Amino acid sequence: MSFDIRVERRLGEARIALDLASDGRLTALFGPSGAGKSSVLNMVAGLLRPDAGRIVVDGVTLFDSDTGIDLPPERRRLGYVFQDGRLFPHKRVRDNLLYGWHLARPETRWMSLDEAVAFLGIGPLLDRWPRTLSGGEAQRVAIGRALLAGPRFLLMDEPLSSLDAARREDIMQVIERIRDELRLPILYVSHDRGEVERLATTIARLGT
Amino acid sequence: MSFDIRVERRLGEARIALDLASDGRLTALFGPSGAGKSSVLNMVAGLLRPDAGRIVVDGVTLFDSDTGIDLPPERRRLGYVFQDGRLFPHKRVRDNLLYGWHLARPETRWMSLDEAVAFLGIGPLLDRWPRTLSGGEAQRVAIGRALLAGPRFLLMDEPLSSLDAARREDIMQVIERIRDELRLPILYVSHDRGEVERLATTIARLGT
Amino acid sequence: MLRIGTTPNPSSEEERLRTDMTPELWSIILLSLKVSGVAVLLTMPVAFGLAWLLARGRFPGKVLLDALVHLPLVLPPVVTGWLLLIAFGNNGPVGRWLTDWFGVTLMFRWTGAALAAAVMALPLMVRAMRLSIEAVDPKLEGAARTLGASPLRTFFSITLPLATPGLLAGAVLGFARSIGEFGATITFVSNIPGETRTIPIAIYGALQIPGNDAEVTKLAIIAVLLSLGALLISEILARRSGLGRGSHVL
Amino acid sequence: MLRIGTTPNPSSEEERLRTDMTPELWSIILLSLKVSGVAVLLTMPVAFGLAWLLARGRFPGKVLLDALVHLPLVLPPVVTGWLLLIAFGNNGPVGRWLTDWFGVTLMFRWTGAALAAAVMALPLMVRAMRLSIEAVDPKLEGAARTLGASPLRTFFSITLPLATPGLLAGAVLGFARSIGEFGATITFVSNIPGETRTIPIAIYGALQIPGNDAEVTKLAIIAVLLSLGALLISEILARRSGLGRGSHVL
Amino acid sequence: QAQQRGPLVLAAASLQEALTDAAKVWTAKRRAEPVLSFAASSALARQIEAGAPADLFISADEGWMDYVATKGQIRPGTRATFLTNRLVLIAPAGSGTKLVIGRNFPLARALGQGRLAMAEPDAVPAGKYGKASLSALGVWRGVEGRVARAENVRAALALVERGEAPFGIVYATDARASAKVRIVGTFPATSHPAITYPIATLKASANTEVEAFRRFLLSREGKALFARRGFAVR
Ligand SMILES: Nc1ncnc2c1ncn2[C@@H]1O[C@H](COP(=O)(O)OP(=O)(O)OP(=O)(O)O)[C@@H](O)[C@H]1O
Ligand SMILES: Nc1ncnc2c1ncn2[C@@H]1O[C@H](COP(=O)(O)OP(=O)(O)OP(=O)(O)O)[C@@H](O)[C@H]1O
Ligand SMILES: [Mg+2]
Ligand SMILES: [Mg+2]
Repeated sequence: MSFDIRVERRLGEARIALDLASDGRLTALFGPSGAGKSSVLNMVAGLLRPDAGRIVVDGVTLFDSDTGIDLPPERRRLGYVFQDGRLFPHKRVRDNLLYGWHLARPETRWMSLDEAVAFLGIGPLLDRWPRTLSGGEAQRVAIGRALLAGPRFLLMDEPLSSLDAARREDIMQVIERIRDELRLPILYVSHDRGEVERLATTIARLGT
Repeated sequence: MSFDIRVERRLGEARIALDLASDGRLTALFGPSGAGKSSVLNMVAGLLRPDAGRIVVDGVTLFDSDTGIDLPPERRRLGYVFQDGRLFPHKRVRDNLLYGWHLARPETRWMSLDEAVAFLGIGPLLDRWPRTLSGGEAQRVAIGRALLAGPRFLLMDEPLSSLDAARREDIMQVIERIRDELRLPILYVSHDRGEVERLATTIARLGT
Repeated sequence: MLRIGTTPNPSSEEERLRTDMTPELWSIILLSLKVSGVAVLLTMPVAFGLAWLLARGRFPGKVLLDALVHLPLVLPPVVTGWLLLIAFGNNGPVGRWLTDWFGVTLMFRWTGAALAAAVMALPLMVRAMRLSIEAVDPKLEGAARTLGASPLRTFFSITLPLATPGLLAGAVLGFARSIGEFGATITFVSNIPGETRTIPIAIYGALQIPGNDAEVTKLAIIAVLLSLGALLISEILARRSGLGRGSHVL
Repeated sequence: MLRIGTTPNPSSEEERLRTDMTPELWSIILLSLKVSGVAVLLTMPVAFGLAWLLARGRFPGKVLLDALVHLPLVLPPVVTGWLLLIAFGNNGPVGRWLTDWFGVTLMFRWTGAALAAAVMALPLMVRAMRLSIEAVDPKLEGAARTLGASPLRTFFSITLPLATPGLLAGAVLGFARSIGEFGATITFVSNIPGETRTIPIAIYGALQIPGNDAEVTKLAIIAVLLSLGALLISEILARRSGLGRGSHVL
Repeated sequence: QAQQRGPLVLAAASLQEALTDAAKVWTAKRRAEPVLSFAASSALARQIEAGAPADLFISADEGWMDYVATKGQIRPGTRATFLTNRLVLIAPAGSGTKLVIGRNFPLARALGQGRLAMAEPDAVPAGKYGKASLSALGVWRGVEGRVARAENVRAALALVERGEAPFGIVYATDARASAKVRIVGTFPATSHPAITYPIATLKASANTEVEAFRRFLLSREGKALFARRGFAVR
């Protein structure tokens, strides 16, 4: 089972609940705006605590309100591409990319800086400050940063939303390879039918 | 002529240049990530000063480096949906929406709060703080804020990128009506072929 | 001289403390509040203007202005008081001008004490406000402009409220500093009961009398309570402002 | 006692100023730099810890801690010095303990002057740092955690550097305040040449001698120049940190 | 003997010039240089109480010396009073006012709307003497409300020097040292308690030089140095 997630959580007036058991390598999380997709990803990442439930990824229990298990984010070994980038503004692009890479144990890394730079096409940006990047450039750096941390599974929140078709194609090919060759579980949020149909092996719906 | 734009500007090592004369009501600006689309919009909005050039929208000269014309943003009467939202964090959703509305002269307003709230589906959000909104919710509020200012023309930078299909459809219909009934010039950035094909009357390319 | 109680030989220490909350003591507290309150209120706009200039302005001599603002911090308070005396005394250039044109005298008046407190509080207020202004995202100001707001309106509707944390911090720091102000005040406007005898100056008087520690302690506790009040008010205002944690949007 | 020139009756004022840059004056300047430098360096981590607690902590008695930090601002410096004397004097509880266990004496030593300066600078440093910490987006800290950083590493690699503006502002304010510190210092560690006679205390000495304005002016100018230097260094560091305007991303 | 560390002397700020002279002369005799720390008597007395490692204390009034004595901090038999001072009424150098100090002299009228600058009359020694004197002369009640209570004598002097106060009460030694003020008159010595400066060796002192230095200050030669700065000696 790649993702075995049963969570519920109140946020203001919203109540987010998901019951998902997926064997597919790439599980697309689908649902209208405000349904709680980002919140679910945050719960899987350990950034938002579910009110109750259980989160198991690839056999490892990350959270279980019954047994009191709640791994801190840094021990969940994930790669999270946030909906809103979240690059570190005080680090140049290179140091943003290498932040998780330096923290990962060498044997867990499965991508090098050069590889990431190549397929993301961000070579000329390495010495730039994040604030000078265009929307799509920042998004690509954020993808690179998540992959370089050598994660055991990926959370991607609309990772391709502001990229042009050519870039999108390049990155989708890499995601396919991660899915098929490395066989990492991926939880993927997107509103784009084409993207989901091409990448997803399982589709989960959230909300009405 | 709805948009008559000839600008150039250096940004770091990038050189952004566009020569566009479009009669179409909705002009789609197309180009790869980092080509300079957002920068062009910023120049039309008066937030980024071109090194040289001329910007005329619907017959009104907003900028002309030869004659020294450079209208400040608040006198350009535009509605700008930013790529990155930019909601005012210290104002609730309602006050964000009404910020430009209050500043506009009554006779220039062409949409009411109720209309905007209805087609954007943000009724339940009016009393919320922006930081509690989901990505797509914030995006919709940003669209509403721009339209409510009673602008003479619109700049939209990937306004639908993180919306689900149903929402996207609702909003596209409104954009079509703005285009056809109000006949406002719209400069529209999107990477989505479907969106562009459906909305655009003219397509301009930027970059290689 | 602060042995103000009605009973000169009170039976117990407790009794003494209670009976010592005399009208004279109350007038000292009220005076301190008036001086500090006026100092902070008058300095707020000046400090914010300076903070804005230092945060956003680009002009020659900016570092000099910065240094000038820090001056009252660097100089021993007595020297600041002495400079105030030279400039704002009845025989000083500014002082004479104020008297001739506005009929305002600062010497030996509570207004002079407020000026001294304001000058001493200024650097603290400017720094706090400047930090918050620098943290305001100029992109939000740009967004306001595109929505039709003039630079001035943008300033008042966006920059100023977003700098609320710094405004509050500046006000609290300035108020606390004013409540504690001693050296510049006594040098400039001396110690006139009812006019310039604020809490610290009363404390000073009490400290000069051997064995008068209880008086000192009492006055010090009052000073602390006053600024604790200011602190609480600022915390409440901060919560009301809606600018909590993570107020960054998208 | 600051009539230090080698020529007792200098021919001109200019000459006097020049010849007055004597070894004794230099030693006062160096002492001021040492005391203020040590005070700021030692207080930085303490102030940052307190600022972090106040900005991010949720615990009962937070307002009380806040008030405690503001104490040296609210109390007249003489009272702070007196409290230091009671606690850290050779007969004070902390003072005796420090001597017995570490062989450290603060009374009448430059270390005591540094402690006084540190205590007086603390509230200013904490406030500035707190403002910057509160402005750090917790989402960035969350992002660091998902990339494998422990809370401690997150703190040092994300929170701390992002709070650089506050750190620098705190350091500058603290340094300026330390350079100008007088009341608490002279009350706590007296006026010992070479140990505790910093610039403000030398100014006090000079002020005691009528007609000695030139000496006072000279010392004041030196104090101002020192903190102007600190200001310039902080501006340069601020620019280097890469945290300029509009450092918000996406 | 010159290798011995000089004694640490805590002295009232008003003695700064005279005592510095004395220390120079003492050092010229190839004796260890004394370390001089000048501050308000009240601050110094509290430092002694807190265990200051000092050797000699010279206070500007008997009250703070008594305070130190009752705390058991002075070495028995070492207390002596060796200096006295006079109290004067001053006016800015340029003022032409004439006033003769005596019973019920018209100080209040001379002040008009102006202020009388003096050190804190309820706390600081110079102010206490001034208040006592004015009371004895029967003019205190008339001027009490017009007093500008300064932090110390020097601050009072500055107010008169700047012309912010038309009159001030300071020590004769201070008035003598300032060129910007004029002495209007000297208060009768009988109108106030004697202005005395007590000296005593501190109990905590382990310095072998301290007794020698103390005796030097009390000697004819030492006293002469203080007299040159305007103090009267006993
Ligand atoms: N602090 C909060 N207070 C109140 N409501 C909140 C808060 N945080 C989130 N919500 C609400 O929770 C719901 C789920 O938000 P979430 O960001 O997970 O949505 P989403 O599915 O990612 O939407 P989108 O596709 O628009 O990004 C939204 O309706 C949002 O408004
Ligand atoms: N301050 C700067 N310094 C250096 N380069 C900059 C700066 N600001 C922008 N750029 C560069 O200018 C180019 C144009 O940026 P812009 O944001 O206009 O691109 P865009 O077409 O909107 O891209 P996207 O589709 O990714 O949003 C990018 O290559 C960007 O890296
Ligand atoms: Mg989302
Ligand atoms: Mg863009």
